[in-house]
Amino acid sequence: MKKRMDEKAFKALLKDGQSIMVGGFMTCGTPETLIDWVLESKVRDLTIICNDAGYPDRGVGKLITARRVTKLIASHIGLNPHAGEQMSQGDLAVELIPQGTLAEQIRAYGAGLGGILTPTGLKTVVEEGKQKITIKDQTYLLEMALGADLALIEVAACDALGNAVYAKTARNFNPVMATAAHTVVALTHQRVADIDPECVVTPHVFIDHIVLEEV
Amino acid sequence: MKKRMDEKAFKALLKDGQSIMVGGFMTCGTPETLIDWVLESKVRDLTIICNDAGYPDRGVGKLITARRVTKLIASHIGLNPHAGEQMSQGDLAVELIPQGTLAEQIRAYGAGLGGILTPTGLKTVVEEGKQKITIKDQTYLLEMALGADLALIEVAACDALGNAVYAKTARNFNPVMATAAHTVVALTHQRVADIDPECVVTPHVFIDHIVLEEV
Amino acid sequence: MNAKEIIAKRVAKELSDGDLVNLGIGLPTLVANYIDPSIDVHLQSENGLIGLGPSPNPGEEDKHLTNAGGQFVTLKDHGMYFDSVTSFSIIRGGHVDVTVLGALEVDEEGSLASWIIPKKLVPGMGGAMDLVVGAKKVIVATTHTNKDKPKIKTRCHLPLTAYQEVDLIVTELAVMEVRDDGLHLIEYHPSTTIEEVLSLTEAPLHISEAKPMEGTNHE
Amino acid sequence: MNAKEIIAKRVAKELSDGDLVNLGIGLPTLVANYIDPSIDVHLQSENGLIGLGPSPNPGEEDKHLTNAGGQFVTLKDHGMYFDSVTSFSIIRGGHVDVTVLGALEVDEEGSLASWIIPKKLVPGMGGAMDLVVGAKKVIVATTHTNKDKPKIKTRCHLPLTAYQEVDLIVTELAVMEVRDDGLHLIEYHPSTTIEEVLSLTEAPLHISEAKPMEGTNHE
Repeated sequence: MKKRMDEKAFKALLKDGQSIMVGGFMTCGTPETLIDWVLESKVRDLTIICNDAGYPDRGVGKLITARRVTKLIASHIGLNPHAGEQMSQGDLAVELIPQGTLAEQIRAYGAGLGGILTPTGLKTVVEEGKQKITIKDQTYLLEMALGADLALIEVAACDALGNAVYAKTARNFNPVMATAAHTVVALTHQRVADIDPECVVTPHVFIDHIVLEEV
Repeated sequence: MKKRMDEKAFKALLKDGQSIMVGGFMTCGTPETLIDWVLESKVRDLTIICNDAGYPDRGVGKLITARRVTKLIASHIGLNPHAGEQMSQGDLAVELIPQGTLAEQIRAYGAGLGGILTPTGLKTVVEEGKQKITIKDQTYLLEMALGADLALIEVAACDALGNAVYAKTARNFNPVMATAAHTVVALTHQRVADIDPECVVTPHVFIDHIVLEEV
Repeated sequence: MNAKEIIAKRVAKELSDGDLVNLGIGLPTLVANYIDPSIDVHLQSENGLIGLGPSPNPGEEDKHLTNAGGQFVTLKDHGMYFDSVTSFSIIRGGHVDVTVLGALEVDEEGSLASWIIPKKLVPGMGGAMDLVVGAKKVIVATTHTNKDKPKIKTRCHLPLTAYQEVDLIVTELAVMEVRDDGLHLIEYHPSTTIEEVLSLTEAPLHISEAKPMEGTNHE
Repeated sequence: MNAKEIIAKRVAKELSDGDLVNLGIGLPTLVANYIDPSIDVHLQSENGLIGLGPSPNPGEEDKHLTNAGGQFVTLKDHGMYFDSVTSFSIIRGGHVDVTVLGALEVDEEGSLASWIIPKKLVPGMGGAMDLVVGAKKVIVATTHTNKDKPKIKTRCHLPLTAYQEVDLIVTELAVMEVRDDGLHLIEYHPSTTIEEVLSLTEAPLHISEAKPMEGTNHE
């Protein structure tokens, strides 16, 4: 497995001020070990892009609790009171984005698109500051592509090249984030010999490094 | 199989002037039997949306040869000389679209987006008449969502509800077209009891009718 | 039958055979308990599945199988998993027949506020904005009042989840349709009166079609 | 070694271990025959696969397994299938390291014309526009001239496939890099001379780095 990476090499990827996408939905499908390594590395001023703020002691919530995050882009922060507190205190900039728009913005980046036109958020605070485009009497918001320096994803299994499959609803944002960052690190719990070529969810070309943590 | 449809019911869906998306790539993955039924039905003035014009006697090419098509939206027509001839004679309006843009336009419709911003086609004839949008010094073409009245797709197998999988490169445009038409008819060559829930490519909710043609 | 049960049972009657339905977190989740067993309703959970089954037995929870509220769930036969992009393509693309969700406020134009109380509660919109914009039918399932204050307003005051997208409002007291000319009271619970419903509703209601709600009284 | 073989073999030297590569229809397809067997190069076919293998043995063709030229192919171990949307997300999203394609004309600014001769040949652009815009490195593999007329122009006259996207031009006579100041002749075939290359090229060429092409002479 040429792409296999150890803890030391992973930590060498990290830098203050990086933007990091993290897979998972309320921490289901979040690569906890990679988050722990980010914590241990002491990097700070991070921009985190994740569906939600996790819990205070789980998922990206751990990074927020430890005050390593200065900006959070997410669809929901309700399960982590630290996120709301730090936002109120002005210590954490939070950009709340509708979940479907967040998924499309990340997808757009990974697919080489500049952005997409969505009806979601029209006539709400979400439209503030955004360009509107009307096509055949329907108005849309122009939402721009969103990429990151690093994507940390969790997969259920990888083959030797890094083709990946996911476990049930732990899939969520992981596949799209694997397309949209300069460097993509996958935490896998299993290495398998082969994956049915009809069932590969993330082709190996999207994954740069693999951390193997067998359970 | 509640969604099972026979030839007669299929033909009753057809109307003059309809827009029909047809899956397949150079006829690999094209539902030939459904094309044959369209031919037999005598409908005309069709708008066909397909990756290519097929061959004179295969795929959507059969409809072009029979002069049932007044507009063709495709990325390539080189394998069907009838398409070029009818275009030159003014009998067939051909809109040539870059293959990736065509895929994204259809996807946008199925995903409820108004359109997407792509760099493909900039400073070529493709940009003519289209809105350009510049984001952070990069200019994009605004390409609009593209749907159809009917989508005719070919799948390898369906379960009782219509969950579908495809065969190898016969997948191509079939899954995205299944999302983007008012009525979606799948020609399947096999009915299976179960599909692994991790490997379903087209969830049953996209497929309205199933024509079973066992081989 | 308590208020939540009345609402859930009444909402369930709106679902038809073959519908793809998204049930929001909280009260809307209860609707699943009242779906007519003779019809096939496919429940979507926006974190990535269609075919939501009942809660797992204790000890049989799978940490990789949750709903959008983070609760452990199961998958029915012919269910399937997909990623967030596909999930919201299904939602935004108009492939969800019915979405049921709660409200902080809903108004006579069908606008909904459900995701933020500025400076008090800022959880975020999650998938609600996409669901309300994308679903073919939007049902708000909510208690009629909040601490005796009407939740059904002439105009929402809180920041909107979506503008003019709600089709039906179901409370423990009333069923109201949103039409071009405003809210129509089509059913009221037998334990209340039209007058009481009117007094507990800020928005004006058309009452000419009002009938007693069936099948939700002390069963 | 004929012209096509010289070109294919020289292009193959541009590929590195781990690269994802798309080879266009026709001449570029031959590049696969010359890839260094000690490296792993992953070939994509834009109709929906990565891991393109050799042609199938006669009688073993699978009608559901073709390349973007409609020819029967095979899939290597660890290859996989995907749909057209994913295929072009990979392409447009910058995940293809090298794309190799033919040309009707290519110019000193790196603009390419390859898809249409108005009123004569209108096949359509297929996936070429996305490939040329999206790939990290664009290599044009073409004969140096067409019926003795230069294909490497100061400016393309035919409708463009893409504007200023080509990085390298490989012909049977020369290898030229596209740089900000124009075309640089970096290699010429031992069977020709710099003077001959200049005479068969409409665009001006910088020649200070020109060296004989290695490993393509009568092997």
